[in-house]
Amino acid sequence: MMREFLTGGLLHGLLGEAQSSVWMPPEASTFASDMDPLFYFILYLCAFFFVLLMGATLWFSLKYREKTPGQRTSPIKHNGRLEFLWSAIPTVLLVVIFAWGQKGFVSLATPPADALDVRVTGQKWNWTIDYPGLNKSCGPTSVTDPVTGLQGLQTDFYVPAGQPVKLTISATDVLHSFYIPAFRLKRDAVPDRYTGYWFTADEPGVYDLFCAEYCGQQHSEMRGRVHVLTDLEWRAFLKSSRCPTLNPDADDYGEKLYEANCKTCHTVDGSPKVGPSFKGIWGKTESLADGSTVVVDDNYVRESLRNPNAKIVAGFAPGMSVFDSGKLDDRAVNALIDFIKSLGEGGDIK
Amino acid sequence: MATTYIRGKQVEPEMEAPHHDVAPMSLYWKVFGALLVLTCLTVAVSYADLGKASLAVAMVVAVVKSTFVVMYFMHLKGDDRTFTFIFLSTLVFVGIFFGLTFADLSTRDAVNSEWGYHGWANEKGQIIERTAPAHGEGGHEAAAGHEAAPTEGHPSPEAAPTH
Amino acid sequence: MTTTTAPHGGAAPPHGHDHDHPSFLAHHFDTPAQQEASAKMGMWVFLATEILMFSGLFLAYAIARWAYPEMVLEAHHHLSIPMGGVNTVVLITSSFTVAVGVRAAKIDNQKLLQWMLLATIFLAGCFLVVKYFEYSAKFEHGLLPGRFYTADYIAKDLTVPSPLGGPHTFFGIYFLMTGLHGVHVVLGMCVMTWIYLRARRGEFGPHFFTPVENVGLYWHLVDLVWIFLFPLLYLVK
Amino acid sequence: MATTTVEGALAGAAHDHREPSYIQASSGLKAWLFTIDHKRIGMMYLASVWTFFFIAGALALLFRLELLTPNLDLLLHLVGGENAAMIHAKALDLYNKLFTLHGGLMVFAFIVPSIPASLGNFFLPLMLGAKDVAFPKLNLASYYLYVIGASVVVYAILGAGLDTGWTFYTPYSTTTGTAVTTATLGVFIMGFSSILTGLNFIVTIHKMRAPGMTWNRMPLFLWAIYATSVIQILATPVLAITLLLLVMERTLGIGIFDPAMGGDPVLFQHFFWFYSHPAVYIMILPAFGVISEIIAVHSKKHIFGYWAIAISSVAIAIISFLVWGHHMFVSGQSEFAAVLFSFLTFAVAVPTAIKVFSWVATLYKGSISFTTPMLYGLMFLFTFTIGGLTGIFLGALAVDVHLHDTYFVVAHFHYVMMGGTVVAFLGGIHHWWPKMTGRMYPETLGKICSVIIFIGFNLTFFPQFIAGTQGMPRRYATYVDQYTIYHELSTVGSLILGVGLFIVAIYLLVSMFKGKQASDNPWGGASLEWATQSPPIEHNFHDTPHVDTDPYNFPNIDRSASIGHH
Repeated sequence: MMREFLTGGLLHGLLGEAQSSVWMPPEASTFASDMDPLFYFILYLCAFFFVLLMGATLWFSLKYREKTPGQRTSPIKHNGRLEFLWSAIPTVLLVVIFAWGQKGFVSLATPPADALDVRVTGQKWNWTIDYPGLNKSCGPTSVTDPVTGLQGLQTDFYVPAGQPVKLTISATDVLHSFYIPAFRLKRDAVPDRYTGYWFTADEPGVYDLFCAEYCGQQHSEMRGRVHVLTDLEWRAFLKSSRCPTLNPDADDYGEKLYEANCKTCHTVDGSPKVGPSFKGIWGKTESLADGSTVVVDDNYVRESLRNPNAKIVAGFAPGMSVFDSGKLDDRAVNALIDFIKSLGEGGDIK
Repeated sequence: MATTYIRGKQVEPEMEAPHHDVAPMSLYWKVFGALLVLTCLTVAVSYADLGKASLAVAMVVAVVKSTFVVMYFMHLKGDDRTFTFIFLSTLVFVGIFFGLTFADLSTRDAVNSEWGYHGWANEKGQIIERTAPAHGEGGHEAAAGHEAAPTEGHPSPEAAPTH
Repeated sequence: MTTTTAPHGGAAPPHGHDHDHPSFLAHHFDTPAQQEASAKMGMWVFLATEILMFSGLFLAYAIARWAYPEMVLEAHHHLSIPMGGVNTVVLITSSFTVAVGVRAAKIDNQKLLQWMLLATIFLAGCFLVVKYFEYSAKFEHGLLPGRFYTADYIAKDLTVPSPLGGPHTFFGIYFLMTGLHGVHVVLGMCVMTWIYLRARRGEFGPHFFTPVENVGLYWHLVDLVWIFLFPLLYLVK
Repeated sequence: MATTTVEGALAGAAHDHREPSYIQASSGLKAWLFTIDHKRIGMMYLASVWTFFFIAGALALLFRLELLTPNLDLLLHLVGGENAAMIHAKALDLYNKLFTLHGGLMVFAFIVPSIPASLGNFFLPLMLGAKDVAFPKLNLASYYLYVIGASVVVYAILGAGLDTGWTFYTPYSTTTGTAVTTATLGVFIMGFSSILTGLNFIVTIHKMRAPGMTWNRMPLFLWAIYATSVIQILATPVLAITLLLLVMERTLGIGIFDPAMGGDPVLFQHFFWFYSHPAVYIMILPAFGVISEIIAVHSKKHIFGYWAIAISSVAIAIISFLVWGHHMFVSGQSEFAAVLFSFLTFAVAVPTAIKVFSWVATLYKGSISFTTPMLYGLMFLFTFTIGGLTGIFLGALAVDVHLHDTYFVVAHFHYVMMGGTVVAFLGGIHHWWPKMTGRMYPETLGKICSVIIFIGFNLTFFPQFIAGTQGMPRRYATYVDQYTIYHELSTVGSLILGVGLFIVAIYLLVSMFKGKQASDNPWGGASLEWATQSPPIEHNFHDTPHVDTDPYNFPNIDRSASIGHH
């Protein structure tokens, strides 16, 4: 009871519940239920001081407004005691807020031993989530984006309720940030480096997943859904065929690679998007931005993956991310080339 | 030059022409000689294989040389104290810049070695096995010989597992 | 114009306020001493900004050394210590000559002042010539910064960025530091030539030598940066 | 010529023979463009700074209108393209360029030079009792550096466009095809203008004070400008080297920030924020100075806690260099550094709190006249306090994990920047308008506009706090429709705010020519600038005033019941 009261919980309980939906999204993780009391504690503290200060300003303004010109005013210059009080009290309160804030933050970095290991990789404009132990990999699936009405890519992230999950986040090209408002958690995805946090989702449901670090053109559409599953649903998910891992031997390996990496910028129906369409591109002589031409063959595709800005097709802007051998090994590149070949030859179809 | 008095208190003493004490030529020669000697010293020391200490020695010599230049050639010695204050406070801010940046860089592995890992991917994109820096020295002195070298903890000795 | 009051205010100042206005005193300053003190303080504040700018590069060097100690130690063998040493001596001598020049201005020895300024400009020129040879040696061996790093016996080929933490980082920082320092040497030479021309017209003397002193201060700072740059890049093992 | 004491000058200035003011001293475009008179340079800065404010402000209105609906409905029509996907992609690019232009221009071209360069340039020598700044030619050079730098940035953004945000984070800024190099060159040049202005002010304050004006007889506006100049001197060079490294990274690929070449993007954030956090104090400290002047003069009462306010300005200037890490709590920085920066961030909050409490205490037992500047002063107390208090949420580590890079941050810095600096700038302009132009602004219209701006401002940015806590991320062109209500309120508010600011600009311009004649000291101010003609003569004072009281000794302070001692 005491702890509840001390952490503003009682206050939060009395007032908070009523407007928890006004300020905060639903609390869906243990970290959220730790963090919200601190948020409300700061909120009520600031509201109290703000009302005090604005009340004083309003009252002084009205009481001491200039009634007669040349009206005498008090010669008070300073008051040592008052000035000490209004320096010491804020300092003490701020130190309390600091101590409470850092406790929750540091605990994020020490996951329990039995946490489910999940690897998150952000690349230009979608997330890929791998479950190393469970042979599952939830890549971006194409879906009609409810906001823009266009074909977009969204990732579905499945998480068991009540079980700690350890996220190890990285990126392949630029900075992204894996942000789930309902869990109150976010951490930047930094290329060639691992960052991360752990959480326990305790409210089954479907929540939003955003990218919170500006990453270019479709930063605002790098969205996803987080599905917190009950035990029953989680076991069903493990057995289901959803989120298959990319199986290099399968014949549609090339197509799966295309969907995971190329689909956001290159279409297969002939219409150019951020980059040229792959339909009928194989063997076609493309005119480049610098006037020269190149025949689309193995070497051109391989070079465009390893060093994208080398030969850019006329009319398209540079900015494609680098797919070095770490992201797409030679086998993956060959599968991708086979897939492009299968989209029609000879460049006869515009 | 008349001096300005307000109610008997002299205001802005430096308002009247400061007398320029011209240092003897011999002082300049001595400082010049000292600088040359120190340069030869630091080059000679670099050939002796001191390993880790070579940085510290080089920095000490550089600081001594720069104090000579600043005190005598730039006349900071006999000059208005505000210039010395400006010079030293700049070095303090350079120290802050170094210290707090290294506070982050050198403690990345402190809490969780895998996430804090300052892993550098190699050509094939895997995080290469990165041994802790051989002699774990942190940043060196700032541009012009500031005294407090920022001290940082050693990054965790064991290397992170490769993936 | 100057307004000075007798010790107890009130009384008329001892002499008219429009005493002969020395040619070099700007209209908004009250006394030459105030003008000199202001100019010198302005110069010292400017030196503070220079120190802070170079500190950014020294931090980049420190971080490269901290992250890749082997790379820095191995890569800096390609820098020729003799050339660096000669440059250090050249800069220290030029510092000496400009200091003597300032002293000459104070004791109204116009001849010595002009010779010293010329000597400093000449030594700065030598510094740049030595640096030209150093740079051309680097260009030949392909020890260039970043993606232009083609020194074949270290990196394989250009398409794949040279191995992580490869020497390209060290040479990137080397060229940045010495390059920015070189730019400051050139700027120093230009300003000193302008001061030399004014000295030939006899503008400077014991009562007015602030421009010479400020150019001297700037030049000493350029020398200071090199005093730190030389051991860090060339010598330290 | 006997020296006139301050009281003498106050009483005598109004009626003796009127020398031609600095405006009438010489006319013609050449006389203005090549002037070295700090007052003219201040006015030219005021004109250029406000032009950039309205350019960047108009663009903010454009994408505020765009954000009215979750999808890119407005921008889709402005952009051509073959098919829906291509049009959508181009519209997203345009949105990114718009918010980068808004951020870049506002930060570098408007708010950093706003108060110090215009009001600071104009009033620093006047308040010091000096004839001009220490290096007038350098002052003109810094104005031209500012104009050249700003036009290079505008050229870069209007030409190839810039879509990295004003923060230029790598590796995006080193891989994108847009005009990053040109824009950084522009900002690099503007940085020099900032350094030179700071240098000029520091030397002027140290060396050119009127006889008798010791440090505790200096107006608090000058203390704030002094603290700002110290930050400008110590922080801007690091921005110069950061931009140089960024350009070298883009062109030569030296690999300090590029992870594939062995660099670390978080390192760029350290370099960048070492300048940019002190830069936000460059933006707010002059506003504190203006507010100290306005509240003291318009409540005709000695400022409460002179030394507390003066020293807290310098304290903020120093501590502001220790706290930059709070921009990077979730960026992959080490936990140790995050905790260290969070603690230091709370240290910088205390001096700001002391200032706000001292201003409110100044109102106590004063004689408050609700002129337009005073309305802006009181509005500042309201909006800046909200801005300051919301900073505490972002300083607490656990809360920042949720709120970082959301609209909560957008609302926080708009409450501090616009609610703080722009409101104080408007207050300062109205407060000193009679002295600058010799004419009065229309009082009633001024009051009405300040209320419109107050309502418009709060309606625009308060809903964004709630959007932020609900999880709406920053820099989003399209958003999920649960945030629509907040964006609708915010867009309506931004239109009201736009109208209010536009009317202010119009009536100020008109009042420069048609406003009624202003007396030399309309508000009964006691600092030196009120002791000379309005508009002031070319070399400021007939004869150098000497000072023997502090600048807040208003005539109607009741000294008989002297409770407070000196």
